[in-house]
Amino acid sequence: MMKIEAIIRPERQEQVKKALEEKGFVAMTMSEVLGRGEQKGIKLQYRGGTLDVDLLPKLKIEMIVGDDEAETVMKTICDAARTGKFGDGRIFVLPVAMSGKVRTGEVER
Amino acid sequence: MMKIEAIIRPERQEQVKKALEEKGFVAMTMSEVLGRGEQKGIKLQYRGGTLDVDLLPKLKIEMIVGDDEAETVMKTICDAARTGKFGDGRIFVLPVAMSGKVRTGEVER
Amino acid sequence: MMKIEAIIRPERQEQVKKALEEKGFVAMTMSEVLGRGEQKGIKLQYRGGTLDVDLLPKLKIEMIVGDDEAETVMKTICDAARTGKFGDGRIFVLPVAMSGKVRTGEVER
Amino acid sequence: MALDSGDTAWVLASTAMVMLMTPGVGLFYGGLVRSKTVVSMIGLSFLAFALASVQWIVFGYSLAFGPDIGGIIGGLDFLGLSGVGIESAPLAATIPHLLYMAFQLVFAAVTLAILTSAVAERIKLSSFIVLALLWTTLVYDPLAHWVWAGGWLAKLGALDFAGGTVVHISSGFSALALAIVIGRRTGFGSYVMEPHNIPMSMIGAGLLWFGWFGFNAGSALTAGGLAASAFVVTNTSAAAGALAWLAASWMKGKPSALGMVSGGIAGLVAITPAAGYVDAVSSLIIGAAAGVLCYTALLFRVSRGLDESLDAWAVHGMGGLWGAIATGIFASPAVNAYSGLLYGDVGQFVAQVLAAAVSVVYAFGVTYLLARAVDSVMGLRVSEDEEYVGLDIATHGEKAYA
Amino acid sequence: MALDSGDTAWVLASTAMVMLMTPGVGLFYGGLVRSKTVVSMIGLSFLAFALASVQWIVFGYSLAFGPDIGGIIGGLDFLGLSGVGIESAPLAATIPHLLYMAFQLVFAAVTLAILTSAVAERIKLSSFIVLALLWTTLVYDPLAHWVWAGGWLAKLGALDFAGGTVVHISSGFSALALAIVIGRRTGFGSYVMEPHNIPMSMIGAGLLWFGWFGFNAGSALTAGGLAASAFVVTNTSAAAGALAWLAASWMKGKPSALGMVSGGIAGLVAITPAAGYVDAVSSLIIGAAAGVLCYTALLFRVSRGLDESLDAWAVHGMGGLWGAIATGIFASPAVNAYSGLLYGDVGQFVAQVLAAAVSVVYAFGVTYLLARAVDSVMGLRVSEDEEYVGLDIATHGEKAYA
Amino acid sequence: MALDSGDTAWVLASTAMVMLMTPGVGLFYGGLVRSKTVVSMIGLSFLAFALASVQWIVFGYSLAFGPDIGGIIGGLDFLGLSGVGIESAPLAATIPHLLYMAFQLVFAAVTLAILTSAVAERIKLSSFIVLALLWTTLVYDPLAHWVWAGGWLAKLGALDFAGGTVVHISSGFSALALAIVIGRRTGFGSYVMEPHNIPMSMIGAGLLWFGWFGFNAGSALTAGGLAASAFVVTNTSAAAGALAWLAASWMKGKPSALGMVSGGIAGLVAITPAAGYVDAVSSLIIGAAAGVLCYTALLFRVSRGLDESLDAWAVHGMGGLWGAIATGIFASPAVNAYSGLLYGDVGQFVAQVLAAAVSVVYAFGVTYLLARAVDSVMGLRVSEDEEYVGLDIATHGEKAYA
Ligand SMILES: Nc1ncnc2c1ncn2[C@@H]1O[C@H](COP(=O)(O)OP(=O)(O)O)[C@@H](O)[C@H]1O
Ligand SMILES: Nc1ncnc2c1ncn2[C@@H]1O[C@H](COP(=O)(O)OP(=O)(O)O)[C@@H](O)[C@H]1O
Ligand SMILES: Nc1ncnc2c1ncn2[C@@H]1O[C@H](COP(=O)(O)OP(=O)(O)O)[C@@H](O)[C@H]1O
Repeated sequence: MMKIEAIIRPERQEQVKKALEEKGFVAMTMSEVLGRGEQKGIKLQYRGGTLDVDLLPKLKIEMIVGDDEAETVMKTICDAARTGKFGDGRIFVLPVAMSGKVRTGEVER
Repeated sequence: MMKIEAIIRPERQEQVKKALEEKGFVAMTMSEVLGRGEQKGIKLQYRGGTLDVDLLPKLKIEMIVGDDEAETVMKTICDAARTGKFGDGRIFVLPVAMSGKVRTGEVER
Repeated sequence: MMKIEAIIRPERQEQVKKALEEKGFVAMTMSEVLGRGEQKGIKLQYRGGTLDVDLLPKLKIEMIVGDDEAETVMKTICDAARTGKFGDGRIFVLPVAMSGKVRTGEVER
Repeated sequence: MALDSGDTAWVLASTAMVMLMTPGVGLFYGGLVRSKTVVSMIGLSFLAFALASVQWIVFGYSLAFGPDIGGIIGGLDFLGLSGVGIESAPLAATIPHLLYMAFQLVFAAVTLAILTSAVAERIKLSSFIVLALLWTTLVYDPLAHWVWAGGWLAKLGALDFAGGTVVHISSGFSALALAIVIGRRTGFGSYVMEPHNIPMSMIGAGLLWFGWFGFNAGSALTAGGLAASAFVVTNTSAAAGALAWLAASWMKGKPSALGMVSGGIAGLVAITPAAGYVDAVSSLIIGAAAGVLCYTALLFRVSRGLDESLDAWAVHGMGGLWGAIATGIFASPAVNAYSGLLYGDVGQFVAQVLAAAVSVVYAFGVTYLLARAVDSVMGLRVSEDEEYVGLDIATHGEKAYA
Repeated sequence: MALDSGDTAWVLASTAMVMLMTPGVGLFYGGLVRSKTVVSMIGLSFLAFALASVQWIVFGYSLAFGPDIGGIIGGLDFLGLSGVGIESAPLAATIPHLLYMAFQLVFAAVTLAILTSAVAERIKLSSFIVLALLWTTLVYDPLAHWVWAGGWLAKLGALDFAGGTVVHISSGFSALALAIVIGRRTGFGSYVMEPHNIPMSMIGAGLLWFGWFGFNAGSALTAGGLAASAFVVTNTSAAAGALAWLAASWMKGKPSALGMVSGGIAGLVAITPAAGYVDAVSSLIIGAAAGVLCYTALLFRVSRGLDESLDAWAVHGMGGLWGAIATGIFASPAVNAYSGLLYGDVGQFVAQVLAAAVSVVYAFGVTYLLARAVDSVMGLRVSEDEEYVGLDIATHGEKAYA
Repeated sequence: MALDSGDTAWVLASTAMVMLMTPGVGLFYGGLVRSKTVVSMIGLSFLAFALASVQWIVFGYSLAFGPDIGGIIGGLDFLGLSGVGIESAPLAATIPHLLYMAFQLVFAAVTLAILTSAVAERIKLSSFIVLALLWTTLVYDPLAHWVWAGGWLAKLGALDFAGGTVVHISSGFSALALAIVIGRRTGFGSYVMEPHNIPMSMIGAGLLWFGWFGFNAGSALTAGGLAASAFVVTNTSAAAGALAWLAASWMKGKPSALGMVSGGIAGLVAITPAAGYVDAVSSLIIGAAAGVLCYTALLFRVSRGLDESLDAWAVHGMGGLWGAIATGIFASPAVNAYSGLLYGDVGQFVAQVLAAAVSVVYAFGVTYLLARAVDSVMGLRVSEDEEYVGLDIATHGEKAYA
């Protein structure tokens, strides 16, 4: 199994959820985070000066999927989350050793 | 070392904490997340229509434990968090490469 | 690639960010979490009794870095976040299998 | 007697101030529930206000304050406010009848809002609407008539300056009955249901304290010495109640700030029936006792596993009961024409106890029956799933905080 | 005629209450926007209040209420409040002129605050300041003169008790024009922009409801029967509006609690011009109709993809329009000296429609031109990046919640 | 002279409005602290109100307004309000004595609440209670006597319409002393302590602005021209202060919305002593200057690393100082019977400066000693761990937000 961690724009939440659902991926966990990429956020101009607004609000999506599904999920999220502008986000995939279901107690490796 | 990530019902927080403490597991990190499982949350009926309430509040518990402790922790959380109904949650275990303690600077592999 | 997860004191945020920037590490994701270490938080005295305040607010920093950068980042965070008192925090390093950039769609392994 | 512009100005302002108490109750309650039901909770107060406003205009005022029929109920002469105009009010010679009606309206409304404590986080909206209309008609209106409009309790000599029996005993003990019928929130007792926003409750308490000056000092219905006196004892009792509850919670463990503001409300409740009859020193005692008593009642309520969720019973019911009796103890002839036990009038004391007992029994009993009736006809509660998701989304399709 | 202390007391209190409506608007609006612009949104209301306060003192009052010049505008006699003292007000014999001026000031201020709906989350602060000063001078002041200070609409016989045309039509339809010129928020329509804090909006609505008693009953300018009557119909219309919107949203899907309080505001808006002329039963109808109408207008606005973000048009514009016309229908000679259609006076009805139409056209037209002018000279909007980051940080360098 | 119902109505309303300022201060302050101390912060305001309310009833009023003893203090004749009844007040002939007492009570209470700025997030609750009682007795009561009850400063001819010296200088400079004694919050200077909820502070500011009309216009103690005039200059100064602070912060970087509302408060503070003596144009200047001055004072305070945490000194202390002096400059014989420097009366100016200086020295000095005394006897601060965890949990065992 793999764990997908995607950091996307909050305003793309609906599109991403829909795209994933269409491909059959329903289960997910979400949380609000703050982030900045290499660009150090957004530069605002004011009265001659500039102001870096780093740490913009992002949405983090976590999903556990089968090894072979990871790439599909990555691509699906990428496509649905893209606006083409800086700040679109990143997706990371981490290996998972084990997984359990609380309701049933069953464990998968 | 292993990283346990458990997604549980917020209202089971006390039980889970107590159960873990009894087994000697104290250190942990928690955060509020929103999640849905395969069931797509809860279906409400109203006036003929239905409304899917997906993305219900969940509690995420993160714990770093020794390789050999992972299964105990998993089972402990599972047992304490279970209500038997949909939405009870999931537990994932991820491998950890290294770990450090800020106060002392010591690093463990 | 490696994923760094650091749990630090919220009040050290600026120092840590600055220290990392100086070393060239800009991109990161942050979130507010609650945590307790082995000490079970802080013990308060009142009127003869004591009160354990566990689950203190902490800041979680997540960063994806190259394999060879992981130790530098760990050390940088450790040094900048340290106050020397209980509760300074922990840093964990997890292996990353793959990583993607939403804007461009490029994938790195 | 002619209208007086000063008296009218004060009662106009008081009526507006009492109106603000209803959002005040909503905020106080809203802060105490979980974040998934705060919109519902505040919404119930607004809804109570709107329902009572319309009911009162259409027939409620007439039932309560229409010409007395056998000491039991008012006649229908004032239906749709016919005959209620800008002339001098029958029970308040220096202000317009319409204004007297409006002043009474905001009392009816806030009383209904207090009652929502009992059904927090689990009531079915349609059932609340039905129950609310029944309750204000069958519990509030008759009680108001009995006590304030020449009904049989008034004839008995019972005093209730601003609503200890009519407003607080009635809403508090009705809340108790209602809570018993509707049952506990799912999970009550098995996990903690913390207030989600204490500052919100404190804003609510601030608005309540403010509005209460209209409630009590406005009940003088004139802008003069009696209003001033009621104002002073109201504030004093509130302050004493706040300090007393703070101290009591401190002795039990930690000084609770939420307890302090609850104690303020307890002090306000207790002084309500007495506001026009007692002096400042008495109000210190009345308030302090209320703080301790209501805190004890709350602890008792919790220890019994009773989910009268936001303590309308402990604070308004018990505070009102104490206040009604205290009026019979502390009423001072130096303040108004009545004497309590302390000044030798046992009869007054007996009348107070009687009126309070009647209010307790009537409110509890009728509410219990009404609640059972509504429950069996249409169900009082939402489904367990809806309760789990929270009324904000389940009932209103709204999320409090994004 | 001499000053009357009771009348003065009531108008003093009313002026303070109306002042509180401006933070009320700020909170109502602030809860509806995203958390990244809430400081800006509430700030705009405070700013509107401050700007209007200064403008009014310096020359606004004079333009609006100075000696009539050809029915069009007031003379400059009252510049810097010269000649405005503690003697009896020209248009309100029993209160000081200064107080009358202050009462009018808070009206001008809250009207400007309502207008901020149209520019939520995207206005450039400097441009807002310029536009606000132009608008209050060129739209509000003349309209106030025409309707309330012996201007040509008054001479036509149009009634507007507390500001249906001057306050609500003018701010509502101006908001529409302004929203069209400034354009939609980035992303509007492509993703949902949920209210970030509904309880905050409900606090705002509570303060508005409270303050509105000062607005409408204060507009009697005396503490007597007319104020009482205005008070009663104000509350009744609000309650009816709240219930009607709740019911309407229920029929469409779920009963909206935010809708209920919006309906309350709609009812308050609609009764505003009529408050001194209609009876309670009429106000039930006026309010209920306003609830349904404004809800429908909101749905229409959304369906047209129009980003008049916080519905000043739907609620104030359409509610005010309905209220102005309703005054011409329901005005009752039993309440005041005027008759509406129902009581046989077609002329009154025609005058109302005419005045409403003129207000709509004037407010929309002039605002459209002003907005275009300011936009081309200095730009109305912030940059897209600033909008994305949110005005709180981008404009003010402040974060609402830490 | 007989009681007047209009005057009484206005002072009743004013008293209630001023009461609301205390939760207003609580919310304003509560929004500025970190979320781990907001319950404590708002709680301190409620506690201040309750303590002052009881102290005032029992002996405070007597100390301040009892029969003058040598210009220094009031006699104990009014202990427990004996002799304070519904008859005409000694210092306000047309309202009941009890009401005058209550009006003064809410002033004493809010002054104590302002002081809590200095001890934000670190005070030990028991020490606060002791200090608060000492302070209101030994600082507030004498000052009130000196200035308002025929004490030596009054005899000097110093004017203070609504409390520039008694309320604002006294609380502001006392806060400075107290902050110096208690010391900085742990971590102050080493990391940013951002306001956790700016909208909450804005709600507080809105309530303050509203209540201030009762504060200043209520201080006329009659409902007539003087109240109207005080009302107008109060609002004008507030508006000017808001715009001035906004502009000043803009020049330094970005226009601060929190600054704007703080500027409003600064304007309100500064006009307080002058409210009954100056005209609207002067109030524009007084307010604008206050906005800039208080902002500068705040920057100075920060630059000195002084943790007078919520700027009672910068806003109330310095604003009050400026207002007291400004009264001696701008007092106009056209408004009231007094002339300032501008109208040729140097003596008045000197009296103002003297009274202000005395107040500064007395408040600072006595508070410093009291704070040192309480600190050495029982400790002013909580432990470092408690401070780190936050007073809400550490002191009250409560969490603001769940
Ligand atoms: N190396 C990284 N480690 C952790 N999080 C990252 C990393 N790079 C990007 N992110 C997250 O992804 C978000 C979007 O990144 P990116 O699209 O690169 O942003 P930007 O265009 O602002 O540089 C960031 O705000 C951050 O939360
Ligand atoms: N595959 C997954 N990936 C990430 N999170 C998951 C996954 N499956 C479940 N979760 C998390 O666990 C929670 C509970 O899941 P589950 O018990 O399956 O819920 P449900 O009964 O509602 O389907 C979800 O709300 C979600 O947060
Ligand atoms: N084993 C662990 N697993 C997960 N999180 C941990 C673990 N140990 C520590 N933490 C996190 O790091 C934070 C600081 O830990 P530490 O410095 O050990 O705290 P303390 O001194 O309070 O014991 C904790 O609050 C918790 O969030």
